[in-house]
Amino acid sequence: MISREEALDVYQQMRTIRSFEEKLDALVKVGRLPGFLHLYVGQEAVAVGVCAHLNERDIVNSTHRGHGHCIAKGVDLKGMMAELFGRRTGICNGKGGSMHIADVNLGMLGANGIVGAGVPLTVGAALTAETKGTGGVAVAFFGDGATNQGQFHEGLNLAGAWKLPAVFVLENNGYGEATPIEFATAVGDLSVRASAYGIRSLVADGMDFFDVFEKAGQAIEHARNGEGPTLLECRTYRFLGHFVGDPMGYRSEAEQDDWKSRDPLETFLAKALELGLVREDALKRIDEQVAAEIEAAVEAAEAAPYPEPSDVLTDVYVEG
Amino acid sequence: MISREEALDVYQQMRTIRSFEEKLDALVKVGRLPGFLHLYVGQEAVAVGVCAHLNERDIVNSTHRGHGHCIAKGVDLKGMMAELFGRRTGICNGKGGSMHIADVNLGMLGANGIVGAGVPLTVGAALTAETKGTGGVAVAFFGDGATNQGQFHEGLNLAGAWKLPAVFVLENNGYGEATPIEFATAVGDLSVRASAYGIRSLVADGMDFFDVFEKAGQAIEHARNGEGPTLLECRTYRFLGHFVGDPMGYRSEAEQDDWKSRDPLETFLAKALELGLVREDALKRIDEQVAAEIEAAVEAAEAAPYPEPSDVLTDVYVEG
Amino acid sequence: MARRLSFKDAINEALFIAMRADADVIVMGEDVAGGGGRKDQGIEDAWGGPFGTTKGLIGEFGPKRVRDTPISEMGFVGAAVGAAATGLRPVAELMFIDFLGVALDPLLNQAAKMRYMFGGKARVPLTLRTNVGAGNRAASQHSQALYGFTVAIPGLKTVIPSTPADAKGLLLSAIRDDSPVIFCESKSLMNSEGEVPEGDYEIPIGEAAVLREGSDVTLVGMGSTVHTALAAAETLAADGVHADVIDLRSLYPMDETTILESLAKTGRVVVVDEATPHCGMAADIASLCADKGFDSLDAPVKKVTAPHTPVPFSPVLEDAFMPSADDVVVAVHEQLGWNA
Amino acid sequence: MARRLSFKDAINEALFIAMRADADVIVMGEDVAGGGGRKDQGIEDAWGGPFGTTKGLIGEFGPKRVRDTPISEMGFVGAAVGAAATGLRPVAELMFIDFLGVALDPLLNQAAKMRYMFGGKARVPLTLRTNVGAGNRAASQHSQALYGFTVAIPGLKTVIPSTPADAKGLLLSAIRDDSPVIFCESKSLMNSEGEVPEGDYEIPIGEAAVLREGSDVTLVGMGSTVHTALAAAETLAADGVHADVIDLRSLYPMDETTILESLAKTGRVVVVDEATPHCGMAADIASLCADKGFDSLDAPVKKVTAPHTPVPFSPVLEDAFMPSADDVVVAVHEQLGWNA
Ligand SMILES: Cc1ncc(C[n+]2csc(CCOP(=O)(O)OP(=O)(O)O)c2C)c(N)n1
Ligand SMILES: Cc1ncc(C[n+]2csc(CCOP(=O)(O)OP(=O)(O)O)c2C)c(N)n1
Ligand SMILES: [Mg+2]
Ligand SMILES: [Mg+2]
Repeated sequence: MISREEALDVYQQMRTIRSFEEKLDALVKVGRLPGFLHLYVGQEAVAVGVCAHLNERDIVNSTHRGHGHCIAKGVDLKGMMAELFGRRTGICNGKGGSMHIADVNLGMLGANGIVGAGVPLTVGAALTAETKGTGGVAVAFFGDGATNQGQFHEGLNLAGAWKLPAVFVLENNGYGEATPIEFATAVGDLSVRASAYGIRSLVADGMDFFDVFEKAGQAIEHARNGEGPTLLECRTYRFLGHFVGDPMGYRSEAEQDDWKSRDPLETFLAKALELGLVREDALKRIDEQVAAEIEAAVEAAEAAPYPEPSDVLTDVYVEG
Repeated sequence: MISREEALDVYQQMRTIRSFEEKLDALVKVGRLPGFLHLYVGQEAVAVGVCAHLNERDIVNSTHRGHGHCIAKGVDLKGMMAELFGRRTGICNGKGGSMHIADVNLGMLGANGIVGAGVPLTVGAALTAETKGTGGVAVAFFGDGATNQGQFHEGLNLAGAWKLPAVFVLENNGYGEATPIEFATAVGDLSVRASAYGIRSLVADGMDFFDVFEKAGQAIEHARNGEGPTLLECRTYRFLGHFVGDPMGYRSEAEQDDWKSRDPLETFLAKALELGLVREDALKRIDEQVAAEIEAAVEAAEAAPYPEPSDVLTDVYVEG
Repeated sequence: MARRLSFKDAINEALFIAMRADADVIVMGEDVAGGGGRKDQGIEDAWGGPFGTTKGLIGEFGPKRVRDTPISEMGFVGAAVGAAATGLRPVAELMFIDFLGVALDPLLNQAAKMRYMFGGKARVPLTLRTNVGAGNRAASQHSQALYGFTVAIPGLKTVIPSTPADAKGLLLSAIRDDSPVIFCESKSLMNSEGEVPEGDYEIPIGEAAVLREGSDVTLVGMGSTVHTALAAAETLAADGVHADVIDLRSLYPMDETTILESLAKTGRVVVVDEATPHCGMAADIASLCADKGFDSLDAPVKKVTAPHTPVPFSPVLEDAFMPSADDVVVAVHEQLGWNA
Repeated sequence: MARRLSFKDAINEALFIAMRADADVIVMGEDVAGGGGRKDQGIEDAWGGPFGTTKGLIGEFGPKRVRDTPISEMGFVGAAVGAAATGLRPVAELMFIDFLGVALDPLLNQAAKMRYMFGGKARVPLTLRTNVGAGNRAASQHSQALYGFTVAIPGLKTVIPSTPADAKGLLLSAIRDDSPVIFCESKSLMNSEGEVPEGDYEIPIGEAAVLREGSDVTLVGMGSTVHTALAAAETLAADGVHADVIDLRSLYPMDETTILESLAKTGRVVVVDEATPHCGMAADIASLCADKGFDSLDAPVKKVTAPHTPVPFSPVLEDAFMPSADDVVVAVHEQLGWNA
């Protein structure tokens, strides 16, 4: 169980992700922001519940839907915002954008525009941890759609064969773009795929921070103790479209409403209040603080300089 | 159960594969034959047990170890031998060689030098069968090593999702080149991988024709009836090296002897004799006939013309 | 009769025509039907691919011929190859050409080589539609112009139209070709419009088009850079420099004759390609000119391409990354010695 | 002190040196230890890769630093990339370059682009060793020379030695380079021998070598075709035609200066490459000469390459497929007008 202090942190992170994403949604819709954005709203409990167990030695690989993982891993909000605005002050100097947002120094090895590609990278990070004895673990986040990729298969099998300190967090939100998971595979329960690699599996309610936190804790502890990798399936839902602008004709209102009634922020609040972990007034302060921080990040980003056109040529190779 | 006539056919095919491969082994060792050859000795019961259920509408995709599947699918022996000798009269006009031996007209869609690549091709052949309603099924043969390839994963999943008339025959001979399967995956029982795709699995004793025949029959019947794909694992062993010339230092004599005591030809004979399906004298005639046929094929191949150097340029694109 | 259609609608029309004409033509790819007909939820055809090119197909041809695939490029492209080799005529969609990273083997080692390896016995009438190029702020992994890879592979054909009319006619040719064809659709052209003839017609694979005539320099473009070349030609004309503008259309087989004839007339050639410079189409065409066109050359062969870098995200950087009409003009000026 | 060593033994020696010098260097690939140390069966190091290049490593460095992988190229190359980005210096082995078909994404979209996409913050000191080229009767899927693909990818470096001494020195440079390097080993050279210095030395990436000097024509080769070029130079010399023979060694970054200086002297260039002709190194070098070397050119730039076909199996066909010294001589004769 988490402490009161931790509970406030958790709430702040979930709120930050939510507000960050909603802000982006608005900015794109009025044409203030370029690029293809895949937003994380609805899945906050997963990123925060997993990353709460991680420290800077630990490595995270993310997906096209990566802002939430970055925030939960502690990536600087201003740097993220400036990146999305394509500014020189961006966390990737404006070269990466939403799908490649990263902060290697913090162990955030990048969002990734290639579905499934973060899985082998995570295996590699776990290999480093094991070979060098850093005590770190490596975590991959990926979607249900990604589990049909060869890279998922090869990566999980390799991690199992080598018993590496890795955790594979499957965020099953039921869809890959417009295609429902039932169209994409005949297996009903994706977590059974762990057994194909002789590794452990756990299933968590991805809308419930506490459940994710507990199961992720088990998986990460196993990894740290040298007991090998785990596939952790978190059942969740994305509240917004696949990307900003998605008309979403592929899923019914009823289905959406049903999931929205289990909003992870509200679910967290209800439980945390019940357990006496948080107080309403503290939350309110956080809400205000977060809103101000995001506003400030947008302002700073919009005021920041663009890269020079000649910067296109730098950072291709390591010099010297 | 098979008839007496069929039993003779089965014996003849298994004997042909065995003798064909042993002949090649000898030819390479004296330098009469070029190329890398992967021989099928020890696994004969699988190819023959599966292909006994197939007809010309049905499609087979094979591997680098493909001669046995070709013979069982009815590919012309002379054409195969001439191919291996690189002659113009070869079944692929000398362009394919051992790793690409094929006869599309017979539904033999090729050996394949890329481990795992035959699996999606098989899914495609099954898709044709289903879409055009040909009544055919498609069969992929592949090894234990291939099951760790992304193409295996993606192919099986797709066949499951689309419920296609396909059978995936896993020939588990315990090794991928020199690497034992226990090094390559943490899963003890490869057949459980079927459950990761929501498809059926069956396990057969790959040294026993009758067991393979029975299980393959079930799988193929399911496929023909529109009940979807099956993963059929046949536990077997290759008696010779990974390729001709392999020093085989990676496995013990004891292990080899153990498996050789379960030689699929002898196992078949013992049972068939016991069941009164075959008679010794008929078998002897077959042995002689096969030996003569293979000798004739070698002679014909060695006497056949090489392609013209200019043939290198033909058959890249479909003309006209 | 021609009407104005967008590039993506021209592609959509070609797919309808091809599927009506031949029951063996099927379409497969991620979200080509966008949920593939969830009739139970009253949803049939929600998406039609990210650019809407396959919209409406499932309604007419049903879920057996219009198949949403799992996100398994190697698997479904491989399946399309297997289907093509056994009697179907599949049109598979690789959402972005960048995903060749997870779809190469079925093209490189299977589709391209089957006919050859099998001594001419196989036919692989596969069409792979895919989206290429930069300009959409989609950054490094969704903006590449990797057709140089498919051109390099013997056994494949590669085409890239620059107008809606050519898109329609080339796609119909590609689908009916008995060899595997990679059909590239330039991101920046998807919403462009042009006159498109009605009905069924084919633009032959292997024929370039001369879009503008001039005697001073030959500009060779492909896909989006045809328009870059045309814009440059316009600017150059104002200074009295007249350009032949060639729209390559087919990258392989390439219409060497049209290029060499133009070069014989102009003595100068600039290749404009939005791909990066090494081992790509610009080098390929330049090397043709340096060999078979050598006697005609009055000036260095210039390549105007993207730089040897990944595609950056920031609009400022991406705009700098993409070859511009100005870059072409500068290259021609260099050939004329005007910059010296 | 130099001794004679085979090409493959020179590679083996470089691996020992690199692993002794730096504990972060690990080796991974299929059968690199051939069963990875089955001590229980008294088996440790049975194979060492199909060419024996990794033999003995597991004995000295143990199974944590010498890792047999499953047959999962995308997975273990991707893992090598992830390991490189987090503090190891992996040497991964892709048994044959043809398997890029199932290993491309980690190179194309990850290793090559990470540093750039992340604004210069990542380092990916990966070395990928792989076997290239024809001549072993291994047919279409095990004989390609696909380095044009990796050269085309910004963010990767690609090298290909032609002698055992260069193999050792270039491999040491590659392993110590902080960018990802593709290290190509020509099949037909693996058993060739040459003088190899003892100890630890590096051949810098990006520098070509001039192996023979002459003033009439420049022959550029890489890997196996360096020897083709040398043989052609020998034949040409007998007729009084003297060739500069350049061993490119690095395909990217390419030593443009050495090529252009030679061309300035000779006025003629023939590129010899065992890859197929389109969008490959031959085109790349020819296009360089047609641009920056244009003023020096006295004759068409000739490419001597394999034809635009898959690699055939039959020895007769494979021999016809591979570019020969005779083909080079013919090309030079054409440049000299001797065939007319
Ligand atoms: C290899 C690859 N194939 C296809 C795509 C296009 N694409 C981007 S996101 C996406 C859906 C991914 O679904 P899932 O893994 O469930 O993640 P989610 O979007 O639901 O978070 C697809 C198909 C891609 N980026 N990479
Ligand atoms: C994609 C790919 N990777 C590696 C190889 C090299 N190779 C050829 S056969 C083989 C072993 C295959 O093992 P398995 O699938 O078990 O088949 P078996 O040889 O045992 O019949 C390997 C690694 C290859 N041909 N293709
Ligand atoms: Mg999803
Ligand atoms: Mg095996």
